[in-house]
Parts: sequence; C-alpha cells; structure tokens
Amino acid sequence: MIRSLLIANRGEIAVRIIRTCKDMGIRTVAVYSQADADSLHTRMADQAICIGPAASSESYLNIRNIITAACVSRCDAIHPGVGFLSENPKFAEEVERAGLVFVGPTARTIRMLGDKVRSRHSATEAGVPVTPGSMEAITDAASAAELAQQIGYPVILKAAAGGGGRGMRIVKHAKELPNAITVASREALAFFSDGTIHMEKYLLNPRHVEIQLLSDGKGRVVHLGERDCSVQKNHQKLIEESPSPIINEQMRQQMGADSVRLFEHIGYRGAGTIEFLVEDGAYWFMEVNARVQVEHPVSELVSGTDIIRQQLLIAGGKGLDVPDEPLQLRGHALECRVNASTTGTVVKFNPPLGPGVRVDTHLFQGAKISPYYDSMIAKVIVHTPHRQLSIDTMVRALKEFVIEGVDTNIDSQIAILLSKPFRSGVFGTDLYTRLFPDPKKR
Amino acid sequence: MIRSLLIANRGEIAVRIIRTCKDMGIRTVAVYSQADADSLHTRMADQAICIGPAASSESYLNIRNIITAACVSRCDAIHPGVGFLSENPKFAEEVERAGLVFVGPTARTIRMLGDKVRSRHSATEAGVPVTPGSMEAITDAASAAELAQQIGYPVILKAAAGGGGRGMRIVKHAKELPNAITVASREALAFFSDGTIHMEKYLLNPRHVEIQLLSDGKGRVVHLGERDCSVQKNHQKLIEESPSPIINEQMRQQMGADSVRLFEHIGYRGAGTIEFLVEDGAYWFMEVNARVQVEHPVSELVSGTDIIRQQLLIAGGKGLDVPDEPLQLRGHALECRVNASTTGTVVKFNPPLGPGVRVDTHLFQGAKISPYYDSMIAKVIVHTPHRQLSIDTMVRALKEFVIEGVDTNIDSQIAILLSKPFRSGVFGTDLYTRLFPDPKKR
Amino acid sequence: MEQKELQQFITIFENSSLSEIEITCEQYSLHMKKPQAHTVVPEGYQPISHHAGPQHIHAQPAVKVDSGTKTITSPIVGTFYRTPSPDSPPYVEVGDTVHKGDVVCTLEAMKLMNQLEAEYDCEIVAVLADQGALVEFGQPLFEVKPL
Amino acid sequence: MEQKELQQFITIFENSSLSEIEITCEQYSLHMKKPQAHTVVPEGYQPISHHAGPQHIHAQPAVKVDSGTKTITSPIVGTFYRTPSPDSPPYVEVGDTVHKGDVVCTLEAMKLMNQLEAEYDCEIVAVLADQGALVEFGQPLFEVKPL
Repeated sequence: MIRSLLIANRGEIAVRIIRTCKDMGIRTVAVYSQADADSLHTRMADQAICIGPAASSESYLNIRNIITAACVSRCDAIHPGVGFLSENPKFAEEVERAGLVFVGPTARTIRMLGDKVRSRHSATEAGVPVTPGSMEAITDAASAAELAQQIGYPVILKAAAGGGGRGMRIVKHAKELPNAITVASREALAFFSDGTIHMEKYLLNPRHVEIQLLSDGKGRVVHLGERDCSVQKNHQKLIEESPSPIINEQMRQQMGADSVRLFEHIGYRGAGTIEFLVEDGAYWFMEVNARVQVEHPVSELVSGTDIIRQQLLIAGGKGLDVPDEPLQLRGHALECRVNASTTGTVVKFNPPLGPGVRVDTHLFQGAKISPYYDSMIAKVIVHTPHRQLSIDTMVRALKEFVIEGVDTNIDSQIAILLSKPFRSGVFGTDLYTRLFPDPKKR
Repeated sequence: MIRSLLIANRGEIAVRIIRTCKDMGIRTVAVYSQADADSLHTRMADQAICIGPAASSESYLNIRNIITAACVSRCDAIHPGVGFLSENPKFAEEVERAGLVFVGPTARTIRMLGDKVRSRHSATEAGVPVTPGSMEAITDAASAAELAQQIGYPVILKAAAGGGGRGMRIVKHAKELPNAITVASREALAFFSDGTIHMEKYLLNPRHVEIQLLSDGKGRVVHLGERDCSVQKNHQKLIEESPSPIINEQMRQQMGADSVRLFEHIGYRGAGTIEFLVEDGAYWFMEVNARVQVEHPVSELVSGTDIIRQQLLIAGGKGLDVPDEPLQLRGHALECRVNASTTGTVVKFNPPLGPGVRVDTHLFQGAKISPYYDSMIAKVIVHTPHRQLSIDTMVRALKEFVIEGVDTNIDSQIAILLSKPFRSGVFGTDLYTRLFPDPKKR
Repeated sequence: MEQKELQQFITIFENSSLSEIEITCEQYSLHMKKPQAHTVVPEGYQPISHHAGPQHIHAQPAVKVDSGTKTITSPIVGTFYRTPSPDSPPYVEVGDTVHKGDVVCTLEAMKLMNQLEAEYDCEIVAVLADQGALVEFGQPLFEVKPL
Repeated sequence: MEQKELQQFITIFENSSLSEIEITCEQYSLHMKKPQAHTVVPEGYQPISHHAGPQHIHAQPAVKVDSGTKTITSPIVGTFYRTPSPDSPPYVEVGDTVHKGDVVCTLEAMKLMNQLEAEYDCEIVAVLADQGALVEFGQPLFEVKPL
C-alpha cells in the first residue's frame, strides 16, 4: 500500500495526480525546478522539494536528485507522470533499486516496448496485426530495397528507439531509399543514441486510434475502450475523443480483445495504451505507450474510472477496482488541449464550469508560463450522451474560458470543432493541415 | 422547438440553464433586478432585461414584467428555474395565455400538486403509500382528536398549501391538539392565504429520499433513481447524494415503479420529483416538487442525463432523449451546497477543478452577494465509483475552494462529511442538530 | 469609549492620509476605513470573450446632476409608444410643457396599453427611447426640466 | 491609548515607508494601513485554505548584498552532514578559515557520500542547515566571508 508518493513531474499532470492522492488519503511530495517554485503543483502538494535549475535535464530529468528527494522525504513510491522520465527504463530500475515502488510497468517491459522492432515482434506473437513491412532492423540498402518493393511505396523509415517524428523519413520512390536510410539512421543515432531503424508501409491519411488498458500485473487485463486522436498538428495531438466516430462495435471488440491479449502476452503491469493506425476498416499495431497519457481523461469519463487511482492501486499491490462484468462505456467524451503560444504571467483566469465540463490545469491568476517546458497549459474535457452534443458543449466551455496574459490556441481549437469535416467525423490525421494550410507552402 | 428562452430566475440555476441552452443552440434572455445588474446570469445570456428593483416581489416575482420581457424579446418559452415562480400555477397559466411555452407541468398539474390533501389523494389512487393520517382537511377539533387517537401520537399538522416548515405543528399529547390546530391554521392562513391543514403521523427521525422523474407528457415516464437529502438544517437541504446508502435494490425498484405509476396517473409533463419519508425499511409519499430541484445534478451524474436539456426537449415537443432500455445508473454522486453567511463582494474566487468535480455557481471575482436573495452561492458536485470515494473527493474539492470576501458554510460542510455518522451512512434528518447542537437549547 | 473621544479619533483619522485603522483596547475596539478613492475594481467575469457581448441596456441614474434636468423612467417592462395610436400625433414633443397627470407615452405590456403620466409639471427636453422599442424597468424615457 | 499618542503613532507611520502596521500591547492593539499606490497585484492561487500549507524550503539568493557575505548552496538534493562520520568532529566550525578545495560538509544522496568542497578561500560565518536534514537543490548551507 502506498502512503506517501513523490510525483516526478510538473504542470497539469502533477496537479491531477496530487488531486487523486488527496482523494485516496495519500501524502504527496512535489519536486520542482527553480523556475517552478511558485507553480501550482508545488503549492498543492503536502511537501515540495527543489531538485534543480530550470533546465529539465538538470531538474525533472535528474534521476539522482529525484530519487534522493523521495528517500529523504520518506516516500514509498514515485509516479513519473507523462513525458520526462515516464518511459525511461533506467529510472524505473533506479527507483526500485532504491527500495521504492515505481508506478508503472517493470523496467524490463519499458525497455522492450521502447524498442519498436521488438515491440512489433511481441504484437505479432500475440496475433495483433502490424503494418506490412520490416519486422527486423534494416541492415543494408540492398535488402531494404527488396523489402520496400515487396510492401510497395510509399514506405516510412522509423527509429527503433524513437518517437515524435525524429528519425522518420517517408520514401516515395526507390531511388530515394539509400539516402533516406543514411539520414534517418544518423538522426536516430543523434537523438536516441541508437541508429537502428526499421521500415513500414506508409499510410497516407490514417486515423490514430488507441486502446486504454489496465493490468494488475497478475494476469487480469481490462480495456476501457478506444480513443481517437486523429486531430494532430506536427504529430502533436490536439483533440481526443472516445468513442471514435469511425470505429464500429465489431472493430471495437476486436481491437479490444487484441490489445488485452498483447498485454497478457507480455505480462504488462499498470496502465498502458496501445496505439493503432486505422484506414479503410482495417487496423495495425503501431506502438505501446507504457505510461498514462495526456488524453486519459476521456477514457475516465466514458468508463467512470479514475485511471490514476487504478495505477496507484496496482502499484500498491491492491489490484484493480473495476467490476467483474465487462465494463460499460457511457456516452461520449471529448478533450481539447489548450496550449500557450507565448510565455508570460496569467493575469486573469476563469475556467469554464457547469454541467458536463472538467478542467485539468496548473494555471491560476498569477501563474507564470515559462519557456522551459511543454506549452500545454490546460485540458478541457466534456462528457455528454453523444458526439454532436460533446462538440457543442466543448465550444461553450472554450468560449467561457478566460486566460489573459498569454496567447493560446483556444480560437483555433474552436475553429476545428466548428469545421465541417470534424463535425462529420470523417477525416484523417491531415485535418489540421487542411483547415490551416501553411501559406508558405502554397 | 424552442429557439429562444427567457430564464425567469437568477443565481446559479439561471447560469446553469444558460449553459445548457448554449449547448443546445438556444438563444437566452436573462431577466434581472437592479441589484443583479452585474451578476453572472445577466452577463452570460445573449440578452438581459431589467425587470424591477431589488425586492423579489417587484422583480423576480413580477409576472407581468417577466412575461412582457419574454414577448418583447421574441422568446418562445420561459424557464422558471427553482423557487420564485416555478410552482406558481397562475404564472404557468399567464405564460401560456401570452402564447409562450412554460417549461414545466401544466398549470392544472401544478395547482393540484400544490394542494397537499389533493396530492395525497392522487398518490393513494395510484397505489403509492402515504403516511398514516388524514386524507382530508381538518374541519373540527373533535374529529381531529379521534383521528389522532387512531394513528397514534406524535402527529404533525401541516398547511395544505404550505412548505418550508410554516404552518407546521408537532403534537405529542391529546391535550395539546386543539390549540395546535388553531395556531397552525392561523399560520397557514397568514403565509399561504389558505388556512386548510391536515394531519399526518409524525416520524421521529426519518430519511428524506426522493425519486427524480422525466415525463414527455404523452405517456412515457422514466425515473433516474433516488436522491437522499437527509442532511438538513432547519428543513433546508445541505448535502444530497445518489444512490441513497439506506435504499436496497428492491426498495429502489419499488419506489421507482410507484413513482412512475403516480406520474402516469396524473398525466405529469416535464421533470419532477416525488419526495418520500423512509423509516425502518418502509416509505411514504410526502409531496411532489413540480419543477427541477436544486439537487438535480447528482441524478444527472449517476444517470448521464442533462435534466435541463430533457426539460427543454419535452417543452419543445421533442420528447425524451433517453435510451429505451432501463436506465443504467453509474457510481455515486454527492452534492454540497455552499451558502454565504455574510453579504459583501467576492474578492477572490478559485473553484475546485480536476477529476470527478463539477461546480455550478454564479460567483466570480468581483461578484456581489446581496442580502435580498437566497444565500446559496455555489454547488459542488462529485461523481466517483462509490460513496466513500465521493466523500473523500468532496472533502478535497471543498478544501480547494477559495471564496474570499464573504463567510461560507464550507468548514461546517467538511465537518459533516468527516463525521462518523455521515460516513457510516446511518443517520436521520436530525444529523445536523446532533453534530452542531444549539448551545442555547442545552 | 466616549462620544467626544470617538469624534476626536475620527477627526484625527480623517485628517490623516490613512485608509484604514483598527484600535482594540480593553474597553473597546475600533476599526475605521475610508472609502477607496482609487478602488481597484475587481475585474468582472467575461465568459463570452470570443463572442458578441450581451445586449445590455442599463438603466441610467434618474437625475442628471450637471444640468438640473431630471429623467422620467419606465416603471415597467414594455414597448414604448410616443403616440396613442399608429396614425395619431405624439403625446408630447420636445419643448412641450406638460402638467402633472398629463400622459407622456404609452407602455404596452401583455397587450395592455399603460399610459404613463407626468408626476410633476415640466418641460420635455429630450425623448430618450425609440418608438416601438423594448424598455426595461428603470430605463430613462424622457429628459425633462421641472417647472 | 491617548489622543496624542495616537496622533504621534500616525505621524510616525506616515513618515515611514511602511504600508501597514499592527501594534498589540497589554492595553491595546493598533493596526494602520496606507492606501495602495494603485498596483493591481494579481492575487495568487491558494487552494489549500483549510489546511496547513506545503513545507516549502525556498532556495535563498546566493549573495547577501547588505553584508558582503556569500552563501554556499547545495548543488544536489541530499542529506546534510557536518561530520565525515557520526563520531568525528565537524569539517568546519563558525570562525574557521577554509581554503579552496577544502571539504565543508557531506551530502548523502542514494547512499553515496558527496563531499562538498569550498570553491574559494573564505571564513565560515554561519552554518545554515541542520545535521541530518534534507537539503534541496540551491539551499544555502553556509554563510561565508570570501577572503
């Protein structure tokens, strides 16, 4: 059982974790960089410890200082949140070596899933469809050319250890392949200290759909339905929803069963997400996110489950608190990420309130938005009986939202919500580019 | 179909109705007294019309000014909210005479249910148990004494037209009866212009449980489960929850079926609540509230239904938007009313946010709490999988809530939530008096 | 505390540059505060920031201090008519002198034509509402000069 | 309190640079405040109003401008020890002169004993952390006078 938890993160996710800890009677210890001395997570936690200067590499990524802070403040466990050290197997290892509980999967699982080639192997072993292409790392240009011919252009090269678009290259013609391999491999080496790359069929305009799972690590795995995260800008998710408007009940059952089987196969422990690409009624395994995700609240609302609470129950050895019967999903939930496009001080802050609206944020009147960290400053999540009503409720909520002192993407989020393709539900990951074409590229 | 709605109310309920109208694309017209010129409902509505000076009798109860405002601003319908004119049959009549839709039951229904003796008759006709005692108005002391003997002391005298404790007298001994009849009748006449009283068995420490219903007025009636409103101070509800900790599934089914049958019997239209007293595993009909209630959000959360939206759909002739299968209720919802105990200006306002928390309020930084109206300034509602978690989440939310400039009951609400009897779920309507005994009465 | 003492304290406080004072003795406690000249007005909620604001028609103060004129305000919500019927001339024009009890306009509410009467003798300086317009409670209808 | 006394107190307060003052004696308590210069300071969030606040130990600025002394701050999170081992004397005492490279304390982190060395010659003016206490990044450990 966890009595005292250190949250190795900042911003809205740290605040969100602290709130659930308060609900569960768990003492909280926040860590903060010198730039975050007055931020909300340091104010809300029972104790707060400065772990370094503004730069993440010396504070929120400083494994030694974080673990020492947890030990000295007598914590039982560390929650890594999202980003930062949340998918760092070395951190998970060090946490356990220090005698603390890591709220997440084992270091072994994280390491395996972090390798895109190995994780695709696991998926195939579990009978989950993967995009046509290389199951192996690319070793030489000749065999790569043969493989590309086999699966058909366009293909995409990806860093095995990568993410976020780095080390990625789309190849449309055979003649571009050798050069692309060299560049992608070099980029992968630079960013992830691992030049291994693999090749996949490139889907032109797929949907991005993921399944949320919870596993007690002792054989019980449940899924909380899917999330559709197809609205993206430069591979960054902007709007997420559950259920997906393009997944029918049969596909949902199948994706859910496939996902549960994969987590059973690899003996996954904790909360995790399996990401799929969906096109023309078929779906393919993409990767596993071995942590809680930014968009987890939409699944919380449709499933009536607090995912952070489940993480803490699992990590504390109490197992899952979900009913035995298949989980009923109710209504439709929609999340909009509110990002700051400038830095500064928030001089006025009125969050939207009322029926159907949830706000997760670390903002307050007087909060400082610094240039050091992620630009996401709030998440607005709505829950209503169906998609059209969720969209209208989200528009209402975003129009009510007052943030003065920094610029935000609220207006462009409203524009997306009101756009015809978004409302129709029929669109691909290119929606943002279609709605806001870059004038320079025209 | 309603395209434009006048909200004949103020405060949090007016704000709450405006929010749902925005979700449904309905134009809103607020009315306000001169004391409310800067209040939130006048700011949020698409149009706002001043209808009189601060005193309710000349503004929020001014039927002529309200209906004229609706006509001149080209509204289709009027929503009366709670309190004020919401259960005034004359108002409902005048609204319809002006060619507008009244969002509520017919004037005939309101009038019948407003008469406690007639409404008890209807309940008996529909086979719903009523407390032992008079089904008729008390005419003389002799027959009253005979009846009291029959049902057994203590008995309670109630004004047929009354509510809120006025015209009520508890009679413990036969010798007190004649005098009590005289006093109660005189009080009833003074407060409700109707001296009619009736007698009931007095329950010493009952639970107050009510069933939320929706009816399309064309024969379809559904219930959204029960609310337990046993935590009261001077007959004013303080904390409400759903489901009730003392109602088992069998009793829930039976109360629900009884309630649906009564609404079918009287041809009720719209949202309404049937209040019951519960003691020792039995329940008795008390009265019908022919309007939406302050505590409606707890039923909204467990049923996943926006009750205001259903009211507007029914009033607009669109019927109910609830699934055909029996409604699934999920988890546990808890509401705390936040009341101001002083008047003044709110100089700081930070509502609680995050998972599981909903806030309905008309407060903002700079809002004025005037002495003219109800002291309720906010409702905090939480929704979690079960009662203990709801209580803990509510404590977290109330502790996060910052209201500076006026005093509130937040601390005493937290004290109730943390008290042993409340947490156990086993208590009666005397809980508040037990926790906060009046030192003067000791 | 004695009256005289209090008066003295108030005078001292009034003549000081302080904005607030609180005194507590065994015998009494005293807390004084001046109305803030430069009040920091707490900024209001503006929930509809991406949207046209509500169409507020705030009632004006009944007396215009600067010019010695007064206003006749609407005692009800209604529709403002300057004429008794569509083809009639207005009840009053700017420059007219009206006597107490003279009708100055009609306010229609729920199909009833309410004739508004002057409460004192006065001269009409300006008509402030438009023919056929919605008028709120307390809204100025005429600017007048009392005679 | 006497009138004259109050007047004197107010004059004293008015001539000071203070914005507010509160005096409590056995006989009385006095609270004075000056009107604000008009800065609208955005008030911060204080969500835990019913609760003890978090145990913040803010890192202090490294240089104390007024006295010419400096502070040696902790470069890591750890446990502070003045002694190399439980039964040893402290590395340094107040009044000691230390040279660049001399060890001034041990900071334990993840079972490693990190010895903190002086970066310049200086005299120890004060020890600011307690034996065995948690020290944060940037927390002042010693006040020193550079030599």
